[in-house]
Amino acid sequence: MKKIKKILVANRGEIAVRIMRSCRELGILSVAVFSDADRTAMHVRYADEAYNIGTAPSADSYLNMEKIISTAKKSFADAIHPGYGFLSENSTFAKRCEDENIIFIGPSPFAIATMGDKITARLKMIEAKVPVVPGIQNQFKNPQELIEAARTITYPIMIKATAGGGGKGMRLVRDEQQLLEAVEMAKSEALKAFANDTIYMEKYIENPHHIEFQILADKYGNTIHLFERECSIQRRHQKIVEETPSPIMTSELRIKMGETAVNAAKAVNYHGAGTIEFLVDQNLNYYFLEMNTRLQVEHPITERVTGIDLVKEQIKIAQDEKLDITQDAIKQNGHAIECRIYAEDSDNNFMPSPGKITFIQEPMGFGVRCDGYVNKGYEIPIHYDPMISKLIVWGKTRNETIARMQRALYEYKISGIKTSIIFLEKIMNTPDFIEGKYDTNFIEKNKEILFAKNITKENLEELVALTAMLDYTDHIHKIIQKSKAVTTKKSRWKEHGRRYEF
Amino acid sequence: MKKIKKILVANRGEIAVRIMRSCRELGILSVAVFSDADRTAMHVRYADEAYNIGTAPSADSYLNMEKIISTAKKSFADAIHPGYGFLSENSTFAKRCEDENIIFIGPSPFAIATMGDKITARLKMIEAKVPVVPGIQNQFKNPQELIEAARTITYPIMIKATAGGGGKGMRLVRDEQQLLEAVEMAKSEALKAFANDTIYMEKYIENPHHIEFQILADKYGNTIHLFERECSIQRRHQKIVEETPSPIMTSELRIKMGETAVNAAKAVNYHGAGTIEFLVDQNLNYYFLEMNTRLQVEHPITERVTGIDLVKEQIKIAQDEKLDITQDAIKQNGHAIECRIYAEDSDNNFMPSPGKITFIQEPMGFGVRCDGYVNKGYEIPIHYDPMISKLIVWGKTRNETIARMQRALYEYKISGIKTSIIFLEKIMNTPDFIEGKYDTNFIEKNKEILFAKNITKENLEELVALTAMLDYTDHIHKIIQKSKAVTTKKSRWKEHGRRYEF
Amino acid sequence: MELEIKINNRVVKVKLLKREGNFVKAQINDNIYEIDIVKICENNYSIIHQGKSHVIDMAHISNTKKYTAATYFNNYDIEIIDAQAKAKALRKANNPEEETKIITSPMSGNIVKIAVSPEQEVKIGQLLLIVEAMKMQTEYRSAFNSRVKKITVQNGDTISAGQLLIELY
Amino acid sequence: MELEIKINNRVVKVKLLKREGNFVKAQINDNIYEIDIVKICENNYSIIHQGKSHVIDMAHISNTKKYTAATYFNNYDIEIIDAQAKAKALRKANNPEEETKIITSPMSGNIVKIAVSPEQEVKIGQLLLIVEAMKMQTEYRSAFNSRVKKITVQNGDTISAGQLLIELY
Repeated sequence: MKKIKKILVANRGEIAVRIMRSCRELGILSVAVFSDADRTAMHVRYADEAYNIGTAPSADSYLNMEKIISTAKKSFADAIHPGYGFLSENSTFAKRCEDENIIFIGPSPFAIATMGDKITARLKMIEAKVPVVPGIQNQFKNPQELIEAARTITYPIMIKATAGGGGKGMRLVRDEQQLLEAVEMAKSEALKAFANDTIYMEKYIENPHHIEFQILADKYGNTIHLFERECSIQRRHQKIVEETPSPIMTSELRIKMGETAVNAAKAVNYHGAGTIEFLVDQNLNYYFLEMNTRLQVEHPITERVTGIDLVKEQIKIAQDEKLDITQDAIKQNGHAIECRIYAEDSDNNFMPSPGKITFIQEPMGFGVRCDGYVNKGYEIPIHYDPMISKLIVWGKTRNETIARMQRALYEYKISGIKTSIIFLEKIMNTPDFIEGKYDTNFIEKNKEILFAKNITKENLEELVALTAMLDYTDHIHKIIQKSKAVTTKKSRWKEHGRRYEF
Repeated sequence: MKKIKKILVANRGEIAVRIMRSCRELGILSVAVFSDADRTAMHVRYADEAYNIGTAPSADSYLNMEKIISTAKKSFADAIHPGYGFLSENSTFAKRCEDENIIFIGPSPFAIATMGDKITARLKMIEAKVPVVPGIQNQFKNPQELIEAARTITYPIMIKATAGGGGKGMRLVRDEQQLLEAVEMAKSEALKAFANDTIYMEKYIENPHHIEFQILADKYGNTIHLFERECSIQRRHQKIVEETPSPIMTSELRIKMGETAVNAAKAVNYHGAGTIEFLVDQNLNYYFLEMNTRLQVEHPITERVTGIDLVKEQIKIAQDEKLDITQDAIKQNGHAIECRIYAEDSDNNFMPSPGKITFIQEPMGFGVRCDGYVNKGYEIPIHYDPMISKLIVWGKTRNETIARMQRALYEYKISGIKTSIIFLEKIMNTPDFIEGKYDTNFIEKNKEILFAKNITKENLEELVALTAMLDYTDHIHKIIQKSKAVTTKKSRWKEHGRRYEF
Repeated sequence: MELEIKINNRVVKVKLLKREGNFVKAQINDNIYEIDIVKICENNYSIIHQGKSHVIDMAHISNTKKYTAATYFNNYDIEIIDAQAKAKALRKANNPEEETKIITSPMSGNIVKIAVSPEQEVKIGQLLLIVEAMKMQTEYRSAFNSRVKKITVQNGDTISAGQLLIELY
Repeated sequence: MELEIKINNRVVKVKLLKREGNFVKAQINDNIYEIDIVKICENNYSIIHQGKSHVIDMAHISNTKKYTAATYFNNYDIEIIDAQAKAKALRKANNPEEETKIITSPMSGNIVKIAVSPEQEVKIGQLLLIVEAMKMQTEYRSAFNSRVKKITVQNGDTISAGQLLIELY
């Protein structure tokens, strides 16, 4: 059994910081890597050591395997944690680590490769008697083959990148006319994101639930699941709100799906933390969608209801420890919801909103966890993911959790950029969400509520105008003052009692 | 059954904000009151409404009953939450609320008065067969009576204010020579803090554990306890670290003390949230110390292991609801520790350190709750308590909790004032604490570790000197620049690539 | 002291009547306001008005006359209207198409594709270029039937918010 | 460029050799340092030195030449020593008692008791006055056998940190 002493975190943003937190709690040193765009980022400051690995574009830095491996060697890191995204599901990278005698904190290159290629994964799952969505797993050689394959599945059809994840390289096609253009777009995105433009197509299940199971497995064949996460609320095929337990889950279905998830993981001799994603239709039939062979963005809601620190478990498994948790000992305690805070304009087709944070106030108090990485003055780079933080809230009941999330979102203030906070508040106030009656069609179905223009309370608008005037005149006043006396130090606002008459 | 719609919070600081958070989760409007010194404080901004109630000294504002009651009426608040400190254990105030038909969120005036007067409380407890510390409950008419009473108890003796709490009005006396001066000091402090200078004396139990039980009782006689809190780590007779479960607690003792605590509460027909404090000696004998008829500073550790929001329970009880929790249904889930962040100089006899916060970074992540109220730019008033925040950490085991607390304290940065953060880090690294072998003598016993001069790591000192030089020269440089061009907006630090040669 | 302020799509006249320490009396259109206002830190104001507590965040965008303001419940776009702004608005009103036939970037990002060339005819809805930011590609399409006058960026360029990309005739 | 800097009880000579963007080369006493330093926000610096990441907080106290600095593990008192500071130190060295026989307040607070009167004899350890701040009373006692020269505060006064309270002969 090896004891890991230093971990290089091959990632950035909130997940890099989150991993380093667990390292620190385990007494393990952490090494940050950063691109030119990230010198001032929090993970660089949080780590014990930090090394520049290249220019801003990911391909030159966070996806640069050789640079990352040489940095691990230079800093004497004995393990690499890939986080999610970037190299986390790259079997070549996992193999390179193995070859260099660096522990890759994740599953084997075989498991990554098998599950990472959607076509191989489907075959493996069918073999293991795990239900899958009807679809075509061939590699398509020409447009005609594509069109014919689509006809046999019947529309609507979902085009997916075999190396995909996070909604990239995905396109919904409702009729044959859209097919070729959609495939081209999906391929182009997939190539950019995963350096692999192979795609496949599946029957599109109308308005399913998107429910996933968290898996933990050690290297001795012990495999357990940590219950489900309901991830049906998505915009642009990307999750924005997740919760556990799922409002539609029954005890019987949970046991059945949990067993299926464990079998799916065992089919590839999985070890580490992983997630089996399922589509669940209106009749509670479920289908294997994919396995994410890494930590999931929404892992904290599972941590909160089970009490288990998943990053610590990943590290313990990586250093050949046996799982010390049994399936029976894990309980779902209370309810947890995660809201993802994106730097984006929800009212404008969720367009990204990079820029400089001029003010930030993060929510706190009982039952609130906020995993972010931006601070006042931080300039969010255009090069990476728009997710700037995750707000995870726990309550004894689902109702208490929703009320607490509303409270936490009320407290959360970020200015200088547009964020999803107000949109998330609207989701939390949507009757369908409050009643737990929603599926992946939620945003479309509730668009009138979610994209309604905000209604100004009372005469708040005029108070805002007055504040703007005061700020503006004080600003002008300050410039004038400065030109008179350079060394003046007093803040205009602190001179209580100073009199102005107009 | 009345439904509370609006609550006036007759307090300030972190506890006012904490109460308002639960109000918001319950859909109840909150009203803040503030002194002249607190216009910029967080509770004023967090509340739905805010009213000035007087000048900075507490006697004129936060202790001004009539002003607070008239503000409640003016704002149509149907209830008042007193928090802790200030008017929270003032039976006259509770009675005034009752008379004015405003719900006082706390126990009856009778329960407050009975438990608030230490002498009456002792008699009541003896009657209810609750074990008490040997002591004298007479009111002392003259010095001679005092000296003789002390002789019958035998030294060491603890002098306490009958109306006391929070360590104020307390003095330890080891021999007769110190007695009269100590009594005078205790009286003076008690008068200031509680407007009541009655004192009493007790046998001082050498190095006891200070363990308390959280009580919840509704108005229908249902009384439960929410387990213990270990509060033995104190400086200046004030708690600084609390944890639950207590490292010395056994299942049998927990059941016994829990039953005693419930009986103590029932003896005064208690309703609401309250705390029974016990002294526990080296042989696990326990004695009733006092009852705090209010929310306790350290209530969040109980919230964390039981999942119960105590402020919500207080409000539900106050509006005549029945407890919906039974004793059997409550479980202690994992372990929680609270560290109190004081604005004080731990290396200089814990002298208060008021001043302006120039930078603050609060800890976050899994298992961390930070209940504070200060922000960057906030000037901590000299008039009120030096506690500026509470850091509450949870883990599956005590060891994980300590490691997580160390990590959270590492993340916690406050500058501009001195705080207890570094002192708390030292406590978390003291072998006695880590092994759970400590009592109220902990700080004295470990003073060599706790008050050791910090050892500078590596050549960090020289890096700090270099940073100071750069900051200083840039500052000078900026002043010169400003005098040249007033409207220059670029920050010197953002001009990457600008070249300086010396 | 008096100023016109545009808030979202509405213009209000704000007249400061009195200012003494935190206390401000002002007239906004026909309403009189007496408020207690303090600046908590850069951008962040606490206001008490008739007992109600409000927090208003007031962040500059691009220049000192434009703000985005946020309360706990809403966002506002604000512009201070001075003589210069009035003149600009007037010019725009007289010549409505002057400023609309240019394509500017609403956000910073990288140009990943330019789908037209100078002098090319374009139709409403036709793809002009694709910008990538934060791993998302956004397509900019023409709002006019027109012709490309000038393309001011190249493939691979990093652009900032508000930057001119394409001019149409 | 060269400066003397007092850090805790030690004085170091800092010589800037080169500065280019984030990169700084400097000599401190006999050691050469090459660091990557950026200011994250007011007070807060991130430094990378030989791969190690440090965060240093650099807060001014009372004037621009004095700082309290904090790293994650330690606090430091810092003073920039220029000609003025050197002269002051020299004067103090020549006349060691000059500045020690005054009682100043280490913190702000309220005077709740003055226990001595002008010209009164005081002994070492004798109570001079009591200051209250944040609900805690602190007793100031004499460090000398001396006599009270002047009391510059009154009962009930609000005092600030560093304020002169009592002078002794």
